[in-house]
Amino acid sequence: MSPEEIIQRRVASELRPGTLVNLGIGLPTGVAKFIQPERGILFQSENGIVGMGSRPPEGMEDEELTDAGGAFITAVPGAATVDSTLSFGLIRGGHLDVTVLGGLEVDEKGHLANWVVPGKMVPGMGGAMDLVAGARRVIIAMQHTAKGRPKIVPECTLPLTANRRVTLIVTDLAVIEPTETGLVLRERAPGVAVADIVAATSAKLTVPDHVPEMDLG
Amino acid sequence: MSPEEIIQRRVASELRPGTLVNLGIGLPTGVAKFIQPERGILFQSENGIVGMGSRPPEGMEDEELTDAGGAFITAVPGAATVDSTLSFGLIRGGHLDVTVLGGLEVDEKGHLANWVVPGKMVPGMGGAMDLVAGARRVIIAMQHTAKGRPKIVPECTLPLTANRRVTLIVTDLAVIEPTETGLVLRERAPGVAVADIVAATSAKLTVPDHVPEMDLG
Amino acid sequence: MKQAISPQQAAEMIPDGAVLMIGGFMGVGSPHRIIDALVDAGRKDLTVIANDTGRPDYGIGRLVRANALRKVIASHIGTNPETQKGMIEGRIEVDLVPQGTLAERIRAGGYGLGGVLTRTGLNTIAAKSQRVIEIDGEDWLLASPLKADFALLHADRADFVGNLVYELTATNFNPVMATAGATVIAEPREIVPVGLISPDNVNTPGVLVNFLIRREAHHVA
Amino acid sequence: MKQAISPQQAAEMIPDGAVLMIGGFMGVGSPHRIIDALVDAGRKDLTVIANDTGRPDYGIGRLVRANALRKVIASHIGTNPETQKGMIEGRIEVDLVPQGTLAERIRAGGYGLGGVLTRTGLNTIAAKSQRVIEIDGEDWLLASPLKADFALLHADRADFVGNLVYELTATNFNPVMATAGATVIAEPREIVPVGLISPDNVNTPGVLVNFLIRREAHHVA
Repeated sequence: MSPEEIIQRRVASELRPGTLVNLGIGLPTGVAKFIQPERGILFQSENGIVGMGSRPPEGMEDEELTDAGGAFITAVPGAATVDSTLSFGLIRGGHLDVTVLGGLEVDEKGHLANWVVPGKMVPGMGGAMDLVAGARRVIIAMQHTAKGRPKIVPECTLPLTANRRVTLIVTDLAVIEPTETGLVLRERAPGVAVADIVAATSAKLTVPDHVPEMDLG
Repeated sequence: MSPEEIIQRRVASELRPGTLVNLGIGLPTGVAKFIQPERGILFQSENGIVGMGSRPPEGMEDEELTDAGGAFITAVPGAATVDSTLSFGLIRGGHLDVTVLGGLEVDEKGHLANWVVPGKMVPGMGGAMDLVAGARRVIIAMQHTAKGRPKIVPECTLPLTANRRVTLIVTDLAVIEPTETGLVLRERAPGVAVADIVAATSAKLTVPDHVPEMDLG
Repeated sequence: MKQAISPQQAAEMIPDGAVLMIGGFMGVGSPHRIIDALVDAGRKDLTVIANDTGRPDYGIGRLVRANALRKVIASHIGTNPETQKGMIEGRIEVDLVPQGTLAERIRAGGYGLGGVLTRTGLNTIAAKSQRVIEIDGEDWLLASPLKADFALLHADRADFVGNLVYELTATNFNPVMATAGATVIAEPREIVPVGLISPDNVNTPGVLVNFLIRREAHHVA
Repeated sequence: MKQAISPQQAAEMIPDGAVLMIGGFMGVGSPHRIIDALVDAGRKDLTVIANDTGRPDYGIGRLVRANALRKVIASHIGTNPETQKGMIEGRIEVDLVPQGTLAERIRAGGYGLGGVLTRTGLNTIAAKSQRVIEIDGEDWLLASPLKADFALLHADRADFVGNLVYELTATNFNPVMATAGATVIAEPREIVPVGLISPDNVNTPGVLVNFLIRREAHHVA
C-alpha cells in the first residue's frame, strides 16, 4: 500500500456518516475514493457546492461544475450550489464537520503551517485559514517527513495558518493527537515501530503503553 | 383633491424613471397609484421583493406574496424575490434610490421622528431606521399638521429615527427642503398662501422670493 | 437523510425556556404547524427572535396569546396589541431591533462573525447600551450576533437531504435563520424525493437542516 | 431596462487605473469577453479584486500577461506563476486575503457595513496591520470593506431588467460582487425577454446591474 493510500484510508475511517466534509486539494482529495456512498457523507468544495461527486466520464464534463482545484466534478443527488459568502458561512459558522488539509509543519501546540514559505512560495492562503479557523474538526493528512526531514516539529518555523489546535494528524507512519498537554501518539501504521515514528518526529511525543496499529478497513 | 392625493401626486412626480423606490405603509403606499408603468420605476417591499405590483384581482391572491403591511400584492414582469438580508443589503448598501416614509415630526435639522411615542405607542422601528439611514433620498410624505398642531418643529421632541438629514418633506400644504442652513420652502399646494404654511409650521422656514405652486401632473 | 417528524415531535424536543428563531413576516412564511404544536404542548418562558409577533392569534401571535413567551427580540410588534400589552404589563420583555440589523445579527451568529458594524440606529435611543466603534474617523454601532437553540422555519419545498426552497415573500428571515439555530427544524409545504431539486434551485443546503416536519397525510398509496 | 452593449463598449467605459472586481474562481464564472476587451484596449494600472488570478493566459491571467495590473487583492495566486513573478519583481502589488474574509469584505462594501469581524487569520502574519477588537473577552480581527469602480460579472442568464441567474460553481463571487461595484457590468451566456425568469429564480436583482454584455450574434431573424 502506498504512503498516500495509508493516509487516505485512515482519514476516511475518521469521517462519520451524514457529516459535511471539505477535502483540501492534493492528497486529501483522494480520501473520497475510500468513502462508501451509503455513509451519506457530503463533500463541500469551497468554490461553491455541497454534494460534490467524483470526476465525470469523459465528454460529460460541464465547464461550470468544478472543484476548488479547477478539476471537473459531478454533483450527487441532493447537491446544492452555494455562492462564496454562503460557502464560507458554512465553514466559518461551525457548520462544517471536518476539514482535511495537507500540512508543511505541525507543532507541539497542534498549530499548523501550510500556506506559505516566505521568499520561496507565496501562493496565498485561499480558503485554508478559514477552514482551519472554522471547521469543527481539522484533520491534517500529510507525509510524516519531507525529504527525510520531520514535519512534526517542536514549534512551526513557517507562518501559521491559524492559532487553533488541529484535531488530528494522520501520516503514513502514525496517527497523532494534539492535546492540551502536547502531542500524543495514538496509532502506528501497519508494521511500523514506535521507535521509527519517534525518530522521524522532532517534536516531543507522548507515547502511551499501548499504541495499536491503524485499522485501514 | 384630498390632502392625501396632493401629497401622493407631488411625491410621485419626484420619482425618476428606472429607479428603485420603497414606499412606507399607509399614505406613502398610495403614491404608486400615480406612477405610470412606462416610467420603469421598480418598487421594493422590504419583506422580500423587488418589483412589487398592485393588489391582485379578487380570488387571485397568493398567500406567499404580500407587502410589508401584510397586504396581497402582485409581481411585475422582471420582479425578483430577495431574502431579508439582501433586501436590507439593497437598503443599507446605498442601492435604494428613494424611500418615501410618513413622519410624526421633522425638525429644522431635517431630522425625522416617526417610529415611537414613548409611553403611548411602541410598535418598533421595523425597517424605518434602515431606510432612513440607508436610502439615497429620503422623502417624508405627511400631513402638514396633526390635529391642528405643527409636525414640522424646531427640534424633534420624539425619539429620532436616524441622525441623517432627510431629502425632502412633502405635505398637503408645501414642499420643504431641509438644507445645511435649515428648512427652505420650495413649493406651496395649489391655492395655499405662503403665510398659511408659515403659520402651520413651528420650525423656522426660509422663504424665497418666489414660491411656485406644486405641479400635480 | 433527514427524519420527517410530526409537529408534536418537534414541540417535544423544545423545552420550556428555549431560545427560538421563528421565520416569517407577519405570519407569511412562518411554520404555523410547529407554532400550534408549541401552543398545544403548553410551552412557557420561550425567547423568540423573529421579525414581528404576527397578529393576535395568528403566526407568533398564537404563542403570545398562549402566554408562552418571556422575551421577544423583534423589529416590530405594532401589528399585535397583545404583545404591546404584555410588554407594558411587564410579562414580556421586548427588545426592538431595526429590521436590517436584526437580519445581520442573525447572519453574524450563523456565519461565525463577531458582530455587525452598522450606521442604522446611530445616535438614536435604539442604540443605547450599544458600543460605538470608530473606524477611519467614522462612527459605527457594534451589534452582537444572535443565535438560537432552535430555528423553526417555513419552506415551500424540501427534499429528504433537507435542502430547502422558499417562495416569494415567504422567504424573508427563513434562510438566514437556517444558519443560526443549533437545531434547525423546517416545515415545508411538500417534501420531494432526493434528486428532484436542481442544485441551483436550493436556497438552504440540507446540511443546515436537522429535521423536516412531515406533511399532513392526504393520500396513502 | 438595461442597455446590452459590446465587450468593447464596456472596456471603453473603464479607464486606466480603475478598481475592478472580477467574478470567477480560476476562470470558472469569469467574464472572459470583457477581460479580452480590456486586454485588447491596452488598459494599464488596474487594481483587480478577485478570488485568484486564473492561470497563465486564462481568465484574469490574460490581464496579468498583458501587464494590465498594478495591484491584486486575492486569496490565491498559486495557479498563476506570472502573478507571483510580477509580485517578486515589484511590478504587481499583491494583497493576499483569506477567501472567506475576502467574500465578507466585498459584502460589507456592498451592504453598507463598517467592516468584518472575523477570527480567520487571527494571530497570523496575514493579520499584520489589521486592528483587533475585543468583544466580551474575545479577540476579533477587523477587516475593512471593499468596493470597486466596476464589478465585472459572469452570469448564466439575464433578462433586460438586468436580473441575473448563475449556474453551479460558476456562481462563486459573482453575486456578492454585484452589490459592491459602483458600476456593474454582467456578461451572461444569454439574455431573455423580461418575464421569462421567475422571481424566485433570480439570484441578483436587476437593480444592482447597470449594463449587460450582448451575446455574440449567431442568428438574425
